[in-house]
Amino acid sequence: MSTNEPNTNASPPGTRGADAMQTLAGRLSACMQCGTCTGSCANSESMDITPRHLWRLVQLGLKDCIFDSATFWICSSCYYCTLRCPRGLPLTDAMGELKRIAVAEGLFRDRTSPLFYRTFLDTVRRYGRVREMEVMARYFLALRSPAVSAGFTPLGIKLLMKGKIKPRIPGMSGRGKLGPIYDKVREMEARS
Amino acid sequence: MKYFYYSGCSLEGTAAEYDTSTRAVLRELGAELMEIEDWSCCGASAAESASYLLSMVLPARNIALASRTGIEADFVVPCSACYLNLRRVGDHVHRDEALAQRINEVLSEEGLTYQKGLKTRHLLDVLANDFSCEDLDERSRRKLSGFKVAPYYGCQCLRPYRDFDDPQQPASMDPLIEALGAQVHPWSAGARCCGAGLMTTKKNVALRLVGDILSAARGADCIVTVCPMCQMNLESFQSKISRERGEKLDISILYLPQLLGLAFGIRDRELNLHMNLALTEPFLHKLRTITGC
Amino acid sequence: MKEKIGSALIVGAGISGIRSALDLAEMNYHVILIDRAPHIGGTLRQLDRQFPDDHCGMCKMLPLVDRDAASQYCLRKGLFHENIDIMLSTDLVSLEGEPGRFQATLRFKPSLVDPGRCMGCGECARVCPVEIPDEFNAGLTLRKAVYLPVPHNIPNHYVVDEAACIRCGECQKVCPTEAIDLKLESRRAFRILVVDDELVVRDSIKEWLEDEGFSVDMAESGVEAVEKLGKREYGLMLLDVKMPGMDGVQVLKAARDMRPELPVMMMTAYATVETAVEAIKMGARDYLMKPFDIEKLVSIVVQYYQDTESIPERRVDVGAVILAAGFESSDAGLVKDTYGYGQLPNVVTSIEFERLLSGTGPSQGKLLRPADGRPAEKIAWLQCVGSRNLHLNADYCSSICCMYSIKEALLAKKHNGGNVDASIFYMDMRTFGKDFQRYRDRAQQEHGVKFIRSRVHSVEPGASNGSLSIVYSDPAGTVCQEEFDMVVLATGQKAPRGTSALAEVAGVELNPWGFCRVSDFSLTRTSRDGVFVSGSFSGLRDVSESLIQAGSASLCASALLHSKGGELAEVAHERYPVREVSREMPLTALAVCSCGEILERAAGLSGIVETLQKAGLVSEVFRFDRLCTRSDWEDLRKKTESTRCNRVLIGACLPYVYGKKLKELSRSAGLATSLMDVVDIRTPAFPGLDGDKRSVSRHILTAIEMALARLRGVDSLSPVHTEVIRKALVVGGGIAGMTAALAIADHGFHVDLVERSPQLGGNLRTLHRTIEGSSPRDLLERTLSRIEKHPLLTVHMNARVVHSQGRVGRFLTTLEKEDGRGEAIEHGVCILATGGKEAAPRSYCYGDSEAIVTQHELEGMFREGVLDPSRLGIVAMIQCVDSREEGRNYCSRVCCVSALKNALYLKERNPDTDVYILYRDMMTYGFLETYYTQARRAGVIFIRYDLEDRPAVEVIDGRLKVSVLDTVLGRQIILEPGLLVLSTGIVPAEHVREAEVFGLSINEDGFLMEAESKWRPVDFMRQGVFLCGLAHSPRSITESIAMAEAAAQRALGLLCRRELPIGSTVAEVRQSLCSLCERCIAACPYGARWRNEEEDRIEVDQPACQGCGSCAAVCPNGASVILGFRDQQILAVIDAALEQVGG
Amino acid sequence: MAKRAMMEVVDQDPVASLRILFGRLLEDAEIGAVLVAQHLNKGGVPMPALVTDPERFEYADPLAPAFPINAAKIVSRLSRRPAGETVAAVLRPCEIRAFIELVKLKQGNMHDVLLLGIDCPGAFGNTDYARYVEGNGSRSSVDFLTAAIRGKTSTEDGLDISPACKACEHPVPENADVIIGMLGVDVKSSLFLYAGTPRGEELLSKLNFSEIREPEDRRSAVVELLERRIAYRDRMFEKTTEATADLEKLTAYLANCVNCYNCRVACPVCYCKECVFLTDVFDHEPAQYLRWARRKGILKMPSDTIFYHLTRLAHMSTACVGCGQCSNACPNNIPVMELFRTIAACTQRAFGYEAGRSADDEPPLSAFREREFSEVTGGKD
Repeated sequence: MSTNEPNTNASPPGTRGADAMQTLAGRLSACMQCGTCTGSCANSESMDITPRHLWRLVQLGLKDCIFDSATFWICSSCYYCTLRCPRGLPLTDAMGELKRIAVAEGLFRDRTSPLFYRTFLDTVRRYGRVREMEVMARYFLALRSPAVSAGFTPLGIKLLMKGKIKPRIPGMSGRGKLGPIYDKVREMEARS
Repeated sequence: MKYFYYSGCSLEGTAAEYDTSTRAVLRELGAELMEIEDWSCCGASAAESASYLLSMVLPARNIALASRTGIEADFVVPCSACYLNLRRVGDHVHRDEALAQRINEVLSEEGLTYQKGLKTRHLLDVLANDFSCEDLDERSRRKLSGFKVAPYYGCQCLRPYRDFDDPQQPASMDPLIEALGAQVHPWSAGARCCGAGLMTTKKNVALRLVGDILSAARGADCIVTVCPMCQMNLESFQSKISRERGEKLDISILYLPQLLGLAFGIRDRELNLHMNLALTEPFLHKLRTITGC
Repeated sequence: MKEKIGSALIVGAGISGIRSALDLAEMNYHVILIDRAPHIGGTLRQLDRQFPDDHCGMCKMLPLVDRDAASQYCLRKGLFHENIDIMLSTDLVSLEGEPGRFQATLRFKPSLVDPGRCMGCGECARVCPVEIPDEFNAGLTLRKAVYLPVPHNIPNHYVVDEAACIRCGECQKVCPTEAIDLKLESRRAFRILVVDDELVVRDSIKEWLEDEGFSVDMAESGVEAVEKLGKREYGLMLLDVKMPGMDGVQVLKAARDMRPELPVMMMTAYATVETAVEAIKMGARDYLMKPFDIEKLVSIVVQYYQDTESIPERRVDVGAVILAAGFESSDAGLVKDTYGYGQLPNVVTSIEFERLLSGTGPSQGKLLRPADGRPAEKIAWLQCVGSRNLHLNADYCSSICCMYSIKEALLAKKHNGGNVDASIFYMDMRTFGKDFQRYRDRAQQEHGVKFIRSRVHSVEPGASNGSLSIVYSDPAGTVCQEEFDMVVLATGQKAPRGTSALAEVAGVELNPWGFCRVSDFSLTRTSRDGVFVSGSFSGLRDVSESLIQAGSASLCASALLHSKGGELAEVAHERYPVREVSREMPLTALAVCSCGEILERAAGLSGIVETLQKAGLVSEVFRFDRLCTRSDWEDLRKKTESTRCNRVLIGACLPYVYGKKLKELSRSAGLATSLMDVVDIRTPAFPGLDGDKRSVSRHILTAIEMALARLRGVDSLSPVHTEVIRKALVVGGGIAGMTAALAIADHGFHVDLVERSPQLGGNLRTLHRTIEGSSPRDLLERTLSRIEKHPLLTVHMNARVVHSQGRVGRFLTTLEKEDGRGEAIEHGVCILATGGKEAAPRSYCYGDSEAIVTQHELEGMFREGVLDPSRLGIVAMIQCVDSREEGRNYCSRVCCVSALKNALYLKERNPDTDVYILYRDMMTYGFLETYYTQARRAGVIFIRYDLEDRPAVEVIDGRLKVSVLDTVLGRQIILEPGLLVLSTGIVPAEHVREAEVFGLSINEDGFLMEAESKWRPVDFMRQGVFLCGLAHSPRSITESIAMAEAAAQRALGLLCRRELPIGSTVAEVRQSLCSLCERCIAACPYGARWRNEEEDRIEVDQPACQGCGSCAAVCPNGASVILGFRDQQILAVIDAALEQVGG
Repeated sequence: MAKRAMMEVVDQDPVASLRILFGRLLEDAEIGAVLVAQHLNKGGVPMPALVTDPERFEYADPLAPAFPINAAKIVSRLSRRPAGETVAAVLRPCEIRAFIELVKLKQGNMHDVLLLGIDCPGAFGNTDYARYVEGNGSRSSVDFLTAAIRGKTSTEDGLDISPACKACEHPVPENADVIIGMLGVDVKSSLFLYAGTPRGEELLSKLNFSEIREPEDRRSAVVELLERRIAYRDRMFEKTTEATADLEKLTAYLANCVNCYNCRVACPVCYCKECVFLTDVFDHEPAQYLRWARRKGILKMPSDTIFYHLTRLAHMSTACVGCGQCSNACPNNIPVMELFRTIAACTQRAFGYEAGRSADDEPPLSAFREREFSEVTGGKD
């Protein structure tokens, strides 16, 4: 199948090998585009394409269009669509799946979200637990966007004053303790 | 009653008052909390975007730690995001046998084994179902009469798992609030989304959601929450939103155990109300007339 | 009484049950019709109008032959038939034995009001202090605790709602006939044990239940409960799941050991529901969720109390059973959280909306918002509420909601000065029935109903007071917000409560959605031999489909009864001797019932009787205290045996009750029934009508005088009967024709089966397999071999009907054989099954490439094995080719299923084949929806197109290119399929000739036109001629078979008689007055009149005449006369109404 | 083929010219017979006569202001069964309209009849016509005609056309096969003939008329006449409605009725073979009369008068063409026509029906409609 935009690298489901996109399309194949997800979505107004549109793209395997969009990054995991989908499809999980594929394949235009997640996980790897202050600092540093971090400055100050941000290292015994686990996961995923 | 207590990272940091008040209230109610030695982050929403397996292994590690003790007790989790992550492991493993093996292959690095069996429960579930209203009534040293409380549930303690309440019209907090002598604010925003992590990554999207919730709460004395993320989102940007919307939307935001603690007469050393970012003067005034100080 | 050969039990008295009952009763089988509700009519009792004519018309189901055997009034009000025993508030509790010889046990739930005594005066309701929502008006109005379940029923008895009743005893005190007994003692004797560790819970339950008159004991722990169970008898235990120490489950286990018969009800919080469900598996009856809804708790407890009361059981022997238990509207409460049902008063269900539109509804038919009584001017319908929803185990379509929503929208548009704005939110508009598509188009184009393709997820309060706000995403993806005055939820079907219990009792299997499972190629055969299903119990369907299925069920039941009884029940029409009185002076005997002392006191009945005697209007008087008692009735019977009078008038209450009794009286007195009548003299003396004695007395006198005047003028001549030629002609040898022919022949009547082509089988020959996986070829072979062997079947191949004359019961039809030879066939009935075929495509380059085929051709390729699914690559299918647009503006109903079937087959053979289905609305009605889901799951890709942007097909160098606009994405998609399959739909056969020969009409699409689309789907206006199969409209094999069975059933209703009885109310022509203007011919709705050219006179086909009186109304010459309604007689009645002897 | 034609008038005498035309019908147009009003005794009332001899039109006078009988019934009698030949009937518009009603009731047939309609300026009642002719033997049909088509129907001695004609809004026989037009035409020099149907067109061609345009003044003459008549009619409706507003008034209105049933006999659309009022239905028991009398203390005899008129209204008002023969036939001058027309206007409006308009309209009640009279049913159908 092709669209009238010939540059698409999409191929019809069922002809490719074990591909994450294809698995996802399979999980969503029962979708009948009723639009309940879009109607339920608290954030659909902020999305460039609606969830219904997104699932249609997934069904048709139009990967470019999917990852051109920021829609799945705007999902706040409220699970309303999952709850209300008359077909009982795991839509919120599918949003997560798309995030994962985007990160894995580097398919994102706006790097704020992936960056934040990566920063977060690095902290976890290092300390086992999250140090919010460090996550934020590293995240804003990585973002290199003073405008965004400035938006959070008043909050940071407020939190400091309330004694909520402490320089204390989270209490897991042994730094980098989760390293082996991370490595093992990576190793296993590379295997499959 | 004994529970494994998984506080999660937030309660060690920005949500310390949630942690202390939870511990105090459960203690008052006669529950015993067991710490999980060496617990680690559940992965939050970040792990999912990196690796599915990692998003399963991180919470599973904590369950494995608890089951190593050989004690059979439920997990009680105050943070909704942590609750969902922990809860999900059991569900996914239930549906996919191979997953358990893969998880254990990873966990064997630490000599840990994940086993099915331990039940993960949200703090609200425990408060609403393991104790009767009579228990609460008995422990209340003062009635919060005259307070109109808007119960805010957020998303992930209700959805997608319908463990203890209706996922769209939740009501489990109502009897608790009423048992304290307070009144429930009638609204339909209790299960709406606060924007969660988008507050960091897509701030404008989240601010709109929070604004709608605050607006729906008008007429209430305070909103109570059961999730650090919700609490933070609701309390942190009130003046900004009020400015943008051109209406006064500031309102006190408390954690549910803090509210319980106020009725139980728990000392502020444990309630840590001073750590809350949004407590309005009228609220505090009303509170003083009840506590008499 | 006639001897009844064979008897059938029908469970459920909705329209399907009624249809089956009437079918069997017309064949003179004895029918027991039961319903658990205290009324008949099922859902239709609440519905005033049905699509497509937006009218009722249920009465059109009443028998057309032997009309006098049944009631002749509105069927929504009640039904009487001499062969049907109706038992209400009755359940089937066991069914034992073999097909043809079942023993059924029926349990009657007694009402606290004795229906034998209640006259419906309403005094009880007047004094009752309780007011609760009325189910009849779907809760939109209030009723008392003692009430009429259906306000318009005839006869109508009050019942007590035991759950609502507060046992104040007021009604019992005022009842004039002592019909009410509240049985307070037996309630007190019902002891309930409440077990809960929380004092508040125990106390409040105790308080509620004691208020209800029950005795309550409490236990605060499991241990205490067990202790108490050991000491005392209990009727019910309410048991908390979660208690410290011995928990609910443990108590339950102990109780099961100690008192296995004790019903136990679990009480649980949301969190322990799973445990409660476990408890049910261990023997608990049900569970209640905390916090309690008092009303629900009480009503459940009352239910248990009623169950354990000593309930009269009746064992009946029946040959066959038909389950017609109906459906239940999907609980809108399930979706209350999103649609606000129950919280927002202006959100109503479709049934509630029907009540709002009804003249007998809460606002007398004005369309007002329930919340504030303001006119509803902007209304939204939300489709698929409770249907097509996997969350609710509802992977099915409820089949009728699309159509009823359009109907409701159209009805609404007639209200509020025509200012109603109607929007229907839908996913697929399923207009798959005959003429449905045009109905929809008219709604859209002529009446401006808006159709919005979007599934709404929630309804919220709107900006202005009472308004509702809907947020939806339109097909282009824009999220829209719109405000409405009212939202109607098109709630779908759900298996009715107690289905699984009924299925267990009846021994039938259910399908995965809880409805009755049916066998292959049948809509009515269940998994148990001799037990059939009809109506929505096997899935929701509209009226006409339900009636077709009901006909099929009664045919199957009758075939079984016939095979077991040896011979078909034969109507030896009652020919008891009656006195010839036409030459006698009319002398009337009057029997009056004084209802104890009441009529004497209220109206001075003896004075009235004296007046009448003095005026010489009555010759003899019989007085009774209570004619409703057996002894008084026997007395009357004896008296009439010896009277010299030749007319009998009975003055009593409830005249409708006397239908059957009058027949009895007629036989014993030797007087024709038409010479007897019953007049209601009781109602004028009802309390609360505030009449003084004088005016009550005048009312009664007038009523009697009018009845006397009518009786005096009655024609006492008995009408002529027509002899029936007991043979059938079936035209068309497809599956419908063959099925109908076999069904009739199996009942012992000769059948001539005429087929135009050289072989039988029709479309069955070209089909590969059904979507369910059965083989049409096997069916064909089975059927052919039965036809070959059947001694009563004559098959005429290569033959056509060319001429027919005669009328119902006696036809003479000429066949033309292949060689031009003619053959005349005599027959009493005729069934047309002339069929249809796949339409030849006219578009999408059909014929330009071998790779473009029709669905039928594709099936042919499968059958021949010439297609290799593993090498196909891409297959595209286009639905609605040349159809559902003018030219052929109807849905062919089978094409979507064919496409799914073939797509699934391709996917099954090679999952790597890419299958695209280009569709407009997927018409997968009923349980076919699940195949749609399956196809989606299997990876078939569905692309919806609009008529404005239909797919384009090109053949370029032998290669196919299909481009189509994806409406969700808003962009063109280009496919290069190896095979393009066109779903072209069905066109009727060339049957203009047959229609002409039998004087039938053809609709604009060429299908034969039935008598009435809703209520008489297999009849023609021409009596004695029936239709089935594709000749009527497109349908599946199974549906064609069911329809053929229904048509055969109707035909057998005539064939089973030696002669056709004529109703006592029938038209006649006074030839001396007739000017031959033929206005009566045009006016007769039954085609029962014609001009006899040879003798130049107008004739009445009396067996076909239904006595409606249209001819008499239209005839200015007074030449058309309805027997029983002659001018003189009516004038005399009017005179009697206006003047009074001595008055 | 000619649709419109002008016929020269000889000697300024349109009647004489028409006689010539009728003769030509028999000779040139394959017409078997002509039905036309003729003076049978000289100076008397012209009566319909069936003429087959072209020489025997000498007393034919279809333009005389006399209307002793509505010939629709006669045409129906001529056409109930095929006669083998075509009859041309020269009729007034109300006669044609009545005939069309009878055709719908299968009492006649259009196939074998050719309808020649004449523009109708109105006619006197029977007694007035006698006075008109007797009063001055020299007054001819042509004199009346020339005055009447200019709008003057009354004479100096106080005679005027009948109320039915004054209230008639169908002076032009639009549904005839051939219309003989006089309105807006100088009848002393020519008559305007035009075809209303293809058969009429065929006839005009056979007679070798050539096509012309419609006379200029015709349209305005028709409109003007209609305005006058409709105004009269509406006043009449108003007056009659008031005079029959309740049962008491109606009783007074019909008080002079002697149950002679002449109105029914004269009525062109009353087609019953035997009237129900002559049957045993109204053959009451003597005691019955006494019971009725006792109820009100007084009973008009013969009884059933109101019932009779109401029955006729019920049966025939939807077919009433307003020809006025009922009033013409009444020995006691009861304004029967006024009553019938007033009621007919209501009943015909109720069914959206106009009696005599077209043979293709279905008569009320013979077509069953599910939705009608919503004002009666309260909108609930």
